Amino acid sequence: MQISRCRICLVLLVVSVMLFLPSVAWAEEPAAAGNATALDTVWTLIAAFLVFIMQAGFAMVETGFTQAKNAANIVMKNLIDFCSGSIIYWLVGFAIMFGVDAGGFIGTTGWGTTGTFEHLGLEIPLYAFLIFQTVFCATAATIVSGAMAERTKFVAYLVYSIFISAVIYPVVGHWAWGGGWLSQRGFIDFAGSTVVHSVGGWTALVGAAMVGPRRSKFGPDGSVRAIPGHSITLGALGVFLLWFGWFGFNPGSTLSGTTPDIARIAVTTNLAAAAGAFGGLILPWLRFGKPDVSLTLNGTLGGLVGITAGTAAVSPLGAVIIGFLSACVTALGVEFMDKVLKVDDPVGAVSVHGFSGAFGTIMVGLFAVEGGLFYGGGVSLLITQLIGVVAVFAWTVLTAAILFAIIKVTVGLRVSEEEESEGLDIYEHGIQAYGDFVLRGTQVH
Amino acid sequence: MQISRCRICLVLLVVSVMLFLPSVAWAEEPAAAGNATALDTVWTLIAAFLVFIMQAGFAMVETGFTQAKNAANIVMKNLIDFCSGSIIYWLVGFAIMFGVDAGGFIGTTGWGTTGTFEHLGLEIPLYAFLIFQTVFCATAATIVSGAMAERTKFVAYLVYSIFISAVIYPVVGHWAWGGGWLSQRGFIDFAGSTVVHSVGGWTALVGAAMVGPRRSKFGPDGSVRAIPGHSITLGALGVFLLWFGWFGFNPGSTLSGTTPDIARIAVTTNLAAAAGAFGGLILPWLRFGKPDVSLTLNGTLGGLVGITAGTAAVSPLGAVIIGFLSACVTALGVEFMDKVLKVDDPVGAVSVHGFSGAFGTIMVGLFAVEGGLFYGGGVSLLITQLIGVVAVFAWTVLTAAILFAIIKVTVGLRVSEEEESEGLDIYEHGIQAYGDFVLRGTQVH
Amino acid sequence: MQISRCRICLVLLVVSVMLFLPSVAWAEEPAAAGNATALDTVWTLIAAFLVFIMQAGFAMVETGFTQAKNAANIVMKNLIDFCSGSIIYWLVGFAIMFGVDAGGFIGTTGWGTTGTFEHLGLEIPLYAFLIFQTVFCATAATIVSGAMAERTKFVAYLVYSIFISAVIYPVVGHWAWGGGWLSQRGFIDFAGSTVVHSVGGWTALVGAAMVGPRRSKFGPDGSVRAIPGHSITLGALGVFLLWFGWFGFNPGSTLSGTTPDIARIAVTTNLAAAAGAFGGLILPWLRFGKPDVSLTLNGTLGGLVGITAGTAAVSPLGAVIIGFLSACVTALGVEFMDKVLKVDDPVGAVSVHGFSGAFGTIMVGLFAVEGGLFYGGGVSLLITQLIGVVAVFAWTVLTAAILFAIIKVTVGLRVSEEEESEGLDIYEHGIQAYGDFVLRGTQVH
Amino acid sequence: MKKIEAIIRPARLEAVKEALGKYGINGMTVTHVTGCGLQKGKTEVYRGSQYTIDLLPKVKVEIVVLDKDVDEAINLILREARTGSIGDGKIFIYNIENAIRIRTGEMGEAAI
Amino acid sequence: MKKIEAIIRPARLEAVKEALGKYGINGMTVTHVTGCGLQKGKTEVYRGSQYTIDLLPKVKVEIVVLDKDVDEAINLILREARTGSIGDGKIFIYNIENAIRIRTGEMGEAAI
Amino acid sequence: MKKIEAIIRPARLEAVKEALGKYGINGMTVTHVTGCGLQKGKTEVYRGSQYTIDLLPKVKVEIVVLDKDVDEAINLILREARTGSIGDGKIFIYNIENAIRIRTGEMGEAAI
Ligand SMILES: Nc1ncnc2c1ncn2[C@@H]1O[C@H](COP(=O)(O)OP(=O)(O)O)[C@@H](O)[C@H]1O
Ligand SMILES: Nc1ncnc2c1ncn2[C@@H]1O[C@H](COP(=O)(O)OP(=O)(O)O)[C@@H](O)[C@H]1O
Ligand SMILES: Nc1ncnc2c1ncn2[C@@H]1O[C@H](COP(=O)(O)OP(=O)(O)O)[C@@H](O)[C@H]1O
Repeated sequence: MQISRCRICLVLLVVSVMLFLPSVAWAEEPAAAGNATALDTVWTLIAAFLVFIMQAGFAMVETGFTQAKNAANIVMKNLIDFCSGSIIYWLVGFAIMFGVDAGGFIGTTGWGTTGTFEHLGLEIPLYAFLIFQTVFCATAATIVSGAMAERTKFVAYLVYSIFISAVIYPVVGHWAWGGGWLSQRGFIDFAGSTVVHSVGGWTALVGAAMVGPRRSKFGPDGSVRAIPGHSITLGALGVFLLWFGWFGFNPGSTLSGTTPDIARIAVTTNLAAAAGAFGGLILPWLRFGKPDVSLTLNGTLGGLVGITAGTAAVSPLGAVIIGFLSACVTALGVEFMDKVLKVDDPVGAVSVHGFSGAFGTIMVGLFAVEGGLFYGGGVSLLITQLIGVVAVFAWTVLTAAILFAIIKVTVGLRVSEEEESEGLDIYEHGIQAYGDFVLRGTQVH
Repeated sequence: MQISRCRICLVLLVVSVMLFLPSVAWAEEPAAAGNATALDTVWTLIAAFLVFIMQAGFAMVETGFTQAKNAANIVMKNLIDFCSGSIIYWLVGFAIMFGVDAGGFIGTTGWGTTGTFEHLGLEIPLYAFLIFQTVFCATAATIVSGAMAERTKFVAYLVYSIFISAVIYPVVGHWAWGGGWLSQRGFIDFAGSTVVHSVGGWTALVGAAMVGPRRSKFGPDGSVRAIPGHSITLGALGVFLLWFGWFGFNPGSTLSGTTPDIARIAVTTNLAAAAGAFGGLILPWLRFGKPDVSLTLNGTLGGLVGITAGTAAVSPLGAVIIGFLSACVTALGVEFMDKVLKVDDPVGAVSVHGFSGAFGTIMVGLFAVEGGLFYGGGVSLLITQLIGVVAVFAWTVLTAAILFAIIKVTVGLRVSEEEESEGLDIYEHGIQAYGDFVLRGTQVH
Repeated sequence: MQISRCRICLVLLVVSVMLFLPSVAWAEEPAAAGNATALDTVWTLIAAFLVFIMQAGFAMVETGFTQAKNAANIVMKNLIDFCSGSIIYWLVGFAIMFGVDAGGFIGTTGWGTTGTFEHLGLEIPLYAFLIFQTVFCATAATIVSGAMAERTKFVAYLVYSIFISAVIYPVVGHWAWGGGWLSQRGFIDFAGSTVVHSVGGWTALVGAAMVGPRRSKFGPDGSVRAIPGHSITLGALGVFLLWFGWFGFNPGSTLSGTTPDIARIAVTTNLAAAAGAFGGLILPWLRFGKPDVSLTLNGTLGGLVGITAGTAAVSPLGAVIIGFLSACVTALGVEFMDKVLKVDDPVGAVSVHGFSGAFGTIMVGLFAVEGGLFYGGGVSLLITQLIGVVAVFAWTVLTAAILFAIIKVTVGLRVSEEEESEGLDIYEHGIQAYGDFVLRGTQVH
Repeated sequence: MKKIEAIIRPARLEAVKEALGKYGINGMTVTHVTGCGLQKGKTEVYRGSQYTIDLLPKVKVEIVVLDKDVDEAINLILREARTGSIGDGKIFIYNIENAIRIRTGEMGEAAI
Repeated sequence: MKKIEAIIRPARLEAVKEALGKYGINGMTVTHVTGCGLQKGKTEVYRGSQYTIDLLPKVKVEIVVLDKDVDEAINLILREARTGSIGDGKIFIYNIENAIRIRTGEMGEAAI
Repeated sequence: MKKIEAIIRPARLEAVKEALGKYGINGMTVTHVTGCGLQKGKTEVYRGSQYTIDLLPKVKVEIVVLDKDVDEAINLILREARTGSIGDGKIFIYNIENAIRIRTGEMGEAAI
């Protein structure tokens, strides 16, 4: 009886344990894991939203740094490249970037973002991953509009934006982030100094070179003429919006809100941007005698682009150094483009995204706390970084050249001389961006 | 003894279980549940903040699309409708919308957002729910300022904004979201294509019709004259800000960050906006020969408004279709307003929010993966959607007409001819929005 | 046997419990705790990002409220103070503010944000705390640029911005939030009406007084001349961005996303801002006959500044009252500065941040639900609040006076008369902010 | 050849342009100016301080016409630009010594 | 009747306007222009490239006055607009054949 | 003394200024104006409604020169401002009664 009492006790106990444990072990354990996944999802989505607002930042920087007569055309291009990118990336680009790998070069499954992406081992929903990757793709695409501003046909730009989102960017993305050969080699580009920014920057370089300079940019003797932008205020607003968005770009690239890394990434991002502003402030100040507002703004962006590769790998001090030097690269790059390459890039997109992106990616080989040369990691990472930078440069320049060449012979790349002189807004869109203001007309300097 | 040992064992075990389980079952289980609630709260709040920034978006679109002489007046109206709405909704509107239901028509308890709202079964704090609903209410209210811009008295607008936030919107909200008759009928308007946007849009229609067109809008022969806006750049910035805010508007309407639905909602929202831009790009391009910047911007918004009802119910492909068609509705709506109704809506608010909102709500009846006609769900959902759209139209038009009629005979609705001609900024506020710029004066076309 | 069976049962049960509990008690419990910390981290970071965008808000308000000829200079100052602040605060300010306390006055450890900050008892990563505190510091710093706008040398401002971020602000921060004497006394300044805003506001007062008024501000007879800003639109955009950022500033100051308080804080913040707009609308309307747009915008900010101290301590109704009265303080403060103090503050920074910040801090002594005079808490809290306000005023005015005096005799504080007349943009930066627009030239009223 | 310089209200520009166009005068140059005269400026309050906007927006229309067209052009402008309230503006008549069409180099009456 | 056209520094406009007003001349038309002359432009560097801002902001004040007021008006302008540095501007005097007040149709001296 | 008033295309301003400068004419006043004439405006569609932009941006260059420089100045302007398409603009010549340099009070030819 005692035993039987004992039995009853046992049964009761087992039952009681059963009653609690299910809600603990089978429901509760998943509850915590589920919460972690939910938090990762929320983090990734919010980061994606922040990256989205970078589109507004790009639009404001690019329009602010160019002339009033082309303002509507530029914001239109910025809007449309995001829209075509969103749709094309969902249909094609995502599959190329994250489909099942073929030869380390390209993804081959999941067209229309359907089918299984189990090989990615995602915790967060596929759609959260998709939207985050979409806004990244659109960032690469929109970089180009600034470099080709004030002379490129709208329809040509529309065609371009489809192809960069469908092929040029996704292939590079596959190499580095989609399980391709670069990721297998240990290439570190945490949030895309090279994968996103250099791809945009090099495409911008090719595009700007192939469309040719604005007619008033270079004198007959090759002298460089300044064509100041129409709103420094909007340009500065754009830089603030971009910086804001970068807090999604870099910390969000963990795809996880449950890792404490996000805090350090936010700090390195912020310090690099701040140091970048000083790079863009001080270097031109020393060289030309005055603090140049537009180069300080560019330098800030250069610092952000430069830290993007190593944001999770370097120390705060490393971030300051990388940010500062990247901005110097940007500022020198602007002069290099104008005075040496003679390629007209109205907003400095090639310098900010191309040069500083490549530079920042290489710097990871020096400053990575784990594996960087300065931290005793030897040169192997550095070499890997160089390989990555060169490979992406080669791929991008090649494909972009083909793309723009085809556009040139089909729909045409450049507007007419009259259109350029009187403004793309009125010719391409039948509108004046600032209809109530008296403008200085179309100046040729 | 063995038995007693057994007993001791049992006691120990029970105690040990008791020791663990409290911290597991009573503390830990709430910990995970508490975390889930906390995450839902954080999500809802951040979404509310994102929806808030839509106010800036509206202000920029509306001022950018209208004339420089009225710019200060418009941003002022945008600011003040949000402020009066915030206070009135907290005092009155929330109770009408979410108080204990009376007859399926109206809420009747909780004035001043006090008392119990237990019938809502909220997990998140009441105040999180309140702020989220407040910014929604303010969205409906602010839509109207654009349609009545450039000729409506400031004080009239102030009075209007109080009543839409106190009564017109909350009643509709109660029907659809507060347990009223529409929600009981199975009406699907996830984030408010009809509840928020159409309410704003139909009120805008009534307001714009009753205040009459701007003096220079229609020729004596009824011909339509274009009155271009003063800053396409700010208009575009506004669209980007609205799109950004929509990532709070739609995904946030889950009121839960722990559901994976938020990712899909973000994707459908984004795709519909992108497709909307193409709708606004292509249709006018085909009809008028050039890509119209302002209609592309409107189309983007039309796509966003259109998807808002079905964002959680349709597939990404459905979102693309709805977005594209909604934008076409917007673009055609703008012409319809001008050429058929002869109602002057300077920024296209009625078309974007009224027409596309209604259209998008109806589309749910076709495209909802569960219950939509195209997915074999029959016509019952479609009919419910139609009933909802018509009912909200009828209520809104009726109450708005009464409201504006009363305003007209009391404080007056419209500014004097001289004031309209020289600008509301200087007459109503004693200020010029752009004091340092030479303007083209006040043009009559 | 029965007993042994019983034993086996027991052993099984213990084992089974052991099997589950580890994953419940030792792993699961931390999992939930870890999730809570992760959520707190995410919340703090997102709040920091929102506070960051306030920099854009400040830039837009300050440039919008001043003349076009100085627009580039102002956005440049706004950018650079954030950048120098970010770096200096990381190197020096954070240690002074949060290092181990010395005498209740100053922190003394952790230079370069290194070493242990265990005494803070932070759950979230140190870097999350750092970035949040950095953007707060930068807010205090950037307030000053508006008050000293249109006449202060760029290099002087650069020097100033270093010292406020290194010393002036961190010491006050230590007093109130870093374990210093004010926090020990029970001083309530939840998110920084005094610690952040008044520090900025009083420094602005000293700076504006020491640099002297703009040459055209006061007539020879001491009469006050209006110098309207160049873009009300951008000013309004700035206010919306600031309000948006305030949703990080106040709710984020919990440093915790797992407390339901964040929802109530969001509501009190929003209501106070809305009521503030009405204060800035109604008071000048009554006094001068027209609703003044710029004072309404200022009033909105005044309401936000005023609620910041008590946002977690007062009821929604209390928030409305504080917000409204704070805005009245702002509006009267603007006149007081112009007409009594004769200190030229182009954007109203001293009134918004100094006066309303102090006022709002004192109001906590009346309206705090726990401890406030109106809720039966007696006068002790009120006295503490007054002590805090006075102490911070004294410290800030003293150190700011020394700082600006040193700047004056070294690099110089003020630009030349010619430079002021023709614009700082062209003289200090070699640029015109709006190169394509015909401006009204440099008007002296 | 005479130059007719009309300072008018911005809101009347379109009507003036149309009326002249109908009469056959299509060439003109338009400048956005500000002006003062009998028309009182507005005294407004900005942030608590009074200020006066005494230079009001006007449009200056310059038309170079043959002597024979002067009277009719003036009449048309008077008709279309008049509202009857103070601030309607002025017309000034100048003599012109010569006119040249840049495109062709034509001089005198042929250039107009 | 003469037209006095004064190109002055923007910063001197208010003083000129006030002085003329005190003397009884209230009517004028103001245009924001740019000009160059002896005053050196500024050579600045934008993004590493030099550019010259040689058209500096000026204000053109046009006043149509009776012949008898010309001298005094010129004196007032000279007094108020002069700073003594290069770039103070010029005054040009034109003959006016007729003036008409649009509001009333008054002609000649009555119109001013 | 004559005033040469040239209405030209904005894009030609720089060339005209340079050519005149080389010849020794440095003083000029520039106004951003709009104009119409033979040059057709553009009919555009904004939000589905047609509108005409018939006032096109031009630049008005005013140069007061000594009588002896008039012809050469005109020639230089004709050379630099001409593109051959409709809309190149006009040159109008006015007589000037007097010119005064505000800085010094110099009158007549010395003032230019
Ligand atoms: N003496 C003048 N010289 C040049 N412009 C004048 C003169 N008087 C008036 N104007 C111009 O004519 C405009 C209208 O003149 P005003 O005296 O206000 O009204 P009205 O012509 O109807 O009597 C002024 O704003 C100014 O631009
Ligand atoms: N020959 C001219 N024709 C027309 N405007 C002139 C002429 N010379 C000077 N100006 C105008 O007068 C302004 C001042 O002339 P400038 O020669 O620089 O200084 P100053 O008159 O003090 O010698 C110029 O910016 C220009 O607007
Ligand atoms: N009769 C006129 N009076 C004043 N300005 C004129 C006149 N005719 C033309 N203009 C100015 O000259 C510009 C060019 O004239 P237009 O007739 O279009 O071309 P073109 O001179 O090449 O024949 C116009 O935009 C206008 O500013």
